[in-house]
Amino acid sequence: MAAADTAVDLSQAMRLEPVLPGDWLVVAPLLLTILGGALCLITRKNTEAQPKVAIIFLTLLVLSCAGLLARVLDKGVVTMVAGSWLPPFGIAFTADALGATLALTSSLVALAVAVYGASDVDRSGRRYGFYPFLLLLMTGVCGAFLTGDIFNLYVWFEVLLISSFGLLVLGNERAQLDGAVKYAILNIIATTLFLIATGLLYGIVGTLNMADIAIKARGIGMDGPLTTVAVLYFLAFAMKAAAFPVNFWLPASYHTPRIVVSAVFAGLLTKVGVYALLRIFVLLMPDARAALADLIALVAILTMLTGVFGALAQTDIRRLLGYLVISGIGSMLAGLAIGTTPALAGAIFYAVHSILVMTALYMAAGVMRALGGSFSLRELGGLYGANPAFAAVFLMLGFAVAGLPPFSGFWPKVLLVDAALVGGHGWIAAAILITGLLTTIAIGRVWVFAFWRGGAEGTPDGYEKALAVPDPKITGAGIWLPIGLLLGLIVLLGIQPEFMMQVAGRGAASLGEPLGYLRSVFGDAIQ
Amino acid sequence: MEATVSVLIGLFFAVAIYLLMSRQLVRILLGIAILGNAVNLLIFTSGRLLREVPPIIPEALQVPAETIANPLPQALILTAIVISFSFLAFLLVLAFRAYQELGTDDTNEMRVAEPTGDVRPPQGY
Amino acid sequence: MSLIGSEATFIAVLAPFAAAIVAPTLTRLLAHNAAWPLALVPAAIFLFFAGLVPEVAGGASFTPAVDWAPAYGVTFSFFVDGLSTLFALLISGIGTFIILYSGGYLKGHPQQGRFFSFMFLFMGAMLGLVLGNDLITLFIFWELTSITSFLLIGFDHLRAASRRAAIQALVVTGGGGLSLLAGFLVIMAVTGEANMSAVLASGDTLRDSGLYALVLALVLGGAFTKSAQFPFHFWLPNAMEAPTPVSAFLHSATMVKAGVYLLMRMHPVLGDTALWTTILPVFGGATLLVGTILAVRQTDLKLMLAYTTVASLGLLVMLTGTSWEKAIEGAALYLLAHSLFKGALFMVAGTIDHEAGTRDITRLGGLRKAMPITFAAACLAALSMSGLPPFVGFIAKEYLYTGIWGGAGANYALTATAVLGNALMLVIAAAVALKPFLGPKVETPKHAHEGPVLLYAGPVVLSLVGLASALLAHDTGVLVIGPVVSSILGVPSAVDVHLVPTHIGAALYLSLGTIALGVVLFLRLDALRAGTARLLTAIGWGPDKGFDQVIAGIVSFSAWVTRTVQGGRMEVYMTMTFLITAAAILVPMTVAGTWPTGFAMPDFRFYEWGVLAIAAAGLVAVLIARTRLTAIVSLGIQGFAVALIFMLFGAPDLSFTQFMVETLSVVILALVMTRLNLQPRDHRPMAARLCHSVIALAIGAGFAGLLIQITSAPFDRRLSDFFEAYSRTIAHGRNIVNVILVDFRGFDTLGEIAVVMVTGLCVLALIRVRPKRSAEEALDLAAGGDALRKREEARV
Amino acid sequence: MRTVIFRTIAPYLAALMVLFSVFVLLRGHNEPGGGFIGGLIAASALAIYGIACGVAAVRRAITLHPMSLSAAGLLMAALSGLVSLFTGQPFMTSQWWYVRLFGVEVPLSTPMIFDIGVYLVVVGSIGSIALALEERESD
Repeated sequence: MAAADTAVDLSQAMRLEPVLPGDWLVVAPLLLTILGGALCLITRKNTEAQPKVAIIFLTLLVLSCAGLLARVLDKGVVTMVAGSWLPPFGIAFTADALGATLALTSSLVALAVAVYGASDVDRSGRRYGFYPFLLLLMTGVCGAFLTGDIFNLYVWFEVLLISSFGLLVLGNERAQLDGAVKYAILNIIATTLFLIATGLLYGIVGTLNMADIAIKARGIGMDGPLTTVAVLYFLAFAMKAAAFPVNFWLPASYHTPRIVVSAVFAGLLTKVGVYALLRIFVLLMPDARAALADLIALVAILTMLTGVFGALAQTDIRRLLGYLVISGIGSMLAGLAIGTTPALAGAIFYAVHSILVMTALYMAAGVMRALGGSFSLRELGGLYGANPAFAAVFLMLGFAVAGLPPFSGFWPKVLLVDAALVGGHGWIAAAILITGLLTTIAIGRVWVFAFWRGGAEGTPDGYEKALAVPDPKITGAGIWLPIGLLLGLIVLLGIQPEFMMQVAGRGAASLGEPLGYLRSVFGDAIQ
Repeated sequence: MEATVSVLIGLFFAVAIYLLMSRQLVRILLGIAILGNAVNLLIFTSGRLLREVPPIIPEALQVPAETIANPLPQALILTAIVISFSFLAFLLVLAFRAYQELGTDDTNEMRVAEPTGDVRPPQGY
Repeated sequence: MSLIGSEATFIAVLAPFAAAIVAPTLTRLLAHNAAWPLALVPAAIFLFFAGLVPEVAGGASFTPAVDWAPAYGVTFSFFVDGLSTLFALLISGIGTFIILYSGGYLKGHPQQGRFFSFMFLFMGAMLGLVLGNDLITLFIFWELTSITSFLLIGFDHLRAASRRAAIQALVVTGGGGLSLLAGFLVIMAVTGEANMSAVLASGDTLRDSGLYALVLALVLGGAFTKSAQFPFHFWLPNAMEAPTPVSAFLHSATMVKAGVYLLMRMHPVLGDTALWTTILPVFGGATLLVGTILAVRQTDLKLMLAYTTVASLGLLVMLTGTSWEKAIEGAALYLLAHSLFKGALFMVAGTIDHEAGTRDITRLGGLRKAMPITFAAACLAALSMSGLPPFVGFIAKEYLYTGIWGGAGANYALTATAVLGNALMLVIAAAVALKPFLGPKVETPKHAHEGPVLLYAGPVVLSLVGLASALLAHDTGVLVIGPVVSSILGVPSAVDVHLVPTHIGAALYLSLGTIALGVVLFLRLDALRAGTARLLTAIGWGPDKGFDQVIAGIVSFSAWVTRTVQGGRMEVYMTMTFLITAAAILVPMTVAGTWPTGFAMPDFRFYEWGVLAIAAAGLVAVLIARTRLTAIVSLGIQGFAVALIFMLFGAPDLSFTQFMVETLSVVILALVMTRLNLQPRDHRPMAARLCHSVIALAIGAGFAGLLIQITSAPFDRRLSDFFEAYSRTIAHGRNIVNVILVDFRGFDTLGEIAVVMVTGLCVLALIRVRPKRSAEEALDLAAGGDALRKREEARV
Repeated sequence: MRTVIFRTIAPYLAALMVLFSVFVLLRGHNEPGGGFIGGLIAASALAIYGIACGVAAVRRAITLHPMSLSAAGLLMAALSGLVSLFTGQPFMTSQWWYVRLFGVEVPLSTPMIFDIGVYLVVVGSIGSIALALEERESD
């Protein structure tokens, strides 16, 4: 039994150099969320303690992601191989600037959502798993951003998906169940396509490690079945990212759960799909990206436009915001279609912006409902008079999502339009700008109907309806703190974009010129 | 060998997808169940087939003596089976609850989240 | 950043933003008197820029800069030269009096503090716009002016007209802004420069570039919308819904001139081409005529002034568009004159409205006794507007006529346009300045009397400055106009301005002709108004109406698109998804030519064939099952067949698990499906079935073909070889699959058990949580439940 | 279903199945078996017991809520990977200890703890699902 007596050269199989404690930051996000999630589940009947446990773990998560990003910026790509097994045999967790940035942004959003949820989620919601779902959702999200193994990516996608199911059905309202059916089935099809593509890819290249695939796929080139596999990946992730024309699940479901759930969904879920597209098509299969560039551009433009048209067509704010999520996905895909480093940096910056702003907007929609008693643009009105400070917050968020300065949405838009023009993609630039204008109109309409107008539809001109005094819960710090945190970041990114630009640039560079990534996984011997 | 199984897998996919395009939740769920099997077989075949030699090292040896079935796809499928089983269980209960609450299992009649004719945006200022 | 010298520009630009922050608090403390301390801010800024005038007049320019986003090459930088200094002086100078005026005009308004804030935000944005050197910085301030003007126009937000005007301004100027952004980015790409000062030094690079036409179109898109050129002029009169201080500041003196500023600024690198000298005069001239004609039609004081503002902007664009030196001198003078008289007249109109309660010219008259100071200011400003001596408006007119008539050859069309436009402007000026004050006293809604000093300070000072700058014509020319013209032309040029025409020439005759025509038309104003009214009624449509139609159209189109792509029917979603999936597999396979060519008959043993046959039979049985039980059993059969396949090909663990999972699936299915009914027949119509079958078979065939293709290629077993070599030697396990699961790839398993755990919780959440139902919903459900029971009974 | 014979046999059958599941779990590292399969067998045992004797009886028998069991399993699996933090090795690097129990050398290892975690998660979750569904059946 004792196998140690047979002489085996361990160095052929395992990475033996001692691991620095700092390297643990790569897996810390997962461990923290799994441990936190399990603890929350064990204590789920103590509904008072749950938010506290979750907020503590999510704060630790934010800190560890921040530490990870600092380390990546300082030392370059960081890798930890699970079980010490040499890549590509074991599972490598590899954090580059892209993954670390998105993980940090997501964890900030999750923390904001947890705080918001402490005021918003009722006892039954807590007891039946709001916080465990949220924490495990973050396991999935962080795992997806940080893993360096494509099958492992699939697993984290599933963790994220099942947790989102839990959040989506929490409450069991009729609309929720209806939305959940469509959401669940279509998303399962998407992840199944992902799994199929991964199985086939394994059949072709015989490996699952991303860095290894990147090397092998460059060797094979876009030939034979690999093209089909690439298209399958594109379809699967486009579905996850809610790109047109496979975005059916998003408008069917995002407006149905409680608002704090919509907020976290809008911030995180689709971006994981975008992240996977960036990872697969720039790092792993750049030839496939080049071959599919026109298709991606078309999808990007149509996604932007159908998204914003959808937003203009809505009466319910939550559904309107859902369509804005879709429209934003189009902008990120535009960066992928252009494919140059500045364009990818624009897409990454946009992803960070979109995570922050969409979550904040859904939270704001929750406040609108609390103040005005409805989500419908026909029934809302008078919010400007009722709470000018909140009106200002909403307007800033609205301008941010429309890409107006000086908010976070402006810079990625400039980067993307610039990259499109320089790269000779005039149509993409035009689509981004037109989408910006249409988004401005959509937000302007919300502002006019819900805020400036005196009351619900049919309120006489010049007359202001007195609104009912809102539930004291929504005026508490538990609501304003998370919104304030996100708004602060949005304004900060708008006024001081330098840090984010550098980080996004680093992320884009590590995708496009993967030497640092490969060396981090396989050691300095590569090339 | 792989080719014949591939054709069977094609049949699995075709049946699963035909069922998935149905309006009835029950048929959709049956489709999901079959789809899971189809994918598992696809991964299995993708790692190449080999008859009857399980990837277990005999007691007496340190490494397998003969060529054995590819263990990695098996491990991946084990993971995938459990995941797809979990999802199927969830979907079954979801379908059941949806049926309870919405009173139908016809997806065309499930129009609570997206009611018919709801796209009437307000005009004016 | 030092406190003196050009570096202090930063402070000057940021000061209004600081003032915006303190304004609400200050207003809470001092009420409307907060205007006095607040006005010190723009006054100080004015003095700062006034201090720079001598140096700038000497030909100096400053480009203070700090890094902003060096990763993208963006600096926060300003460009102080003749042109930007004049604009900065106008903004801060007029701004000072506007702030005072706002104090009086909105006295007692509950949101006066907020109003001050918005005004200061706008002021800062406008200063940044005219001073911005870095193109991105400039653009940001450009958009900020759109945003702040949106807030200001909609200030009176309970009225639909205000809201509409605000949206209109945001959409038109915001849309133009996006065009400008694209233009700037192309300019940066072509010239490789990020700063306006550097772009201006790039000579003919832009003009010679193949992208010149694109750049020009994009920049004009920004300038024309901001400066309300025909056919984008409609938003400006509608913006008069804003409180009068806003109209006086934004929509006459400053913001609307941003477009003109941009054209003048970029003239050295974009101007003087065939395109430029064609497009600008045509649009400018058209705007001049449309603006004046529409102005005549109006009876509302503010609207009359608003339309003449449109006209004046047209005139400025027309003059800039000629690229003739003399005409540009005229433009510079007219720019100064217009800002002064139009600001003053708007404030006068506001004062009348404020004090008399109406600004309808037909309901006003005889106010000269009640409001003597306002009357005097109105007269002075109107004289300047009419182009009469000794006002700066007169000098401007002299120069512009000289420019057009005597430029590179007489241009009759432009001259005629200018004369007619100016004559009509004289008519409006006379109407605005004389009608309300002269004639018999008319009863007004409020008892009119002179306003407080806060209200008349602005008109008085501005109109006096209009007079003074004409009387000190030489200094005006040396200190202000010369540097501005140098900036516009891009070469140093001295302008000798004098009040008294140096020679009797065409310009003087044209001036006299304009005045004569104007007087004649003024005397027939009522007939003229009726005439234009008839004309416009006959046309019956304008861009303003068009805007509503466009917005409504966009919304309706959006609704149509959304209905089409997101119809709410799951069946359609699924069919579309799989249609796309089929295309995603088949198209690349066909294009890459990777369909397998041959098919070798395998050497299967009979029991292997048997297992495959069972699987196929199970599948078909599921497909045609008519009852729940058959369906569940058939599902089980295909599942067990899969387990057998795993067993046959050396995967006992998998087989074992598949058996367990399949059994449990069937059990859960049975537990759950007893309540779900399986329709005995496939409900789909034949066409749908056919279509779905084709899609399903296509995908099936695609995957099969792909798999055959892939498995026929050699395989890299590197990973498995590694696992086989080290499974026992290092990881101490003989079952390689299990070692992979718990050690080599344990991370997958960790994720997987997380899925399993969450599933358990999800199911609990689904089953245990009971929704709070509204009475209506409960009723609906009860009815649905009844229907359901009836259906069940009928089947039995 | 609840015949007297079934109700009498079920507890024994369930106990036997749980025992068998533990056996399958423990031998998994060397022979076909492991945490998943073991967990599934044990969950089936709970389900059978529940069908025969009622859900309440099962809940009493396992004292802990099955979801807590599941969470504990996940916690255990994750923590087993953390052991290597103290040896300066990467996450999930296996650690082996050979303990002499009654004269027999018993190998203990972190992969084994991990596998037990897997087992607990599967038992807890699948068991919880089955029990929850059975409860619905009975009301």
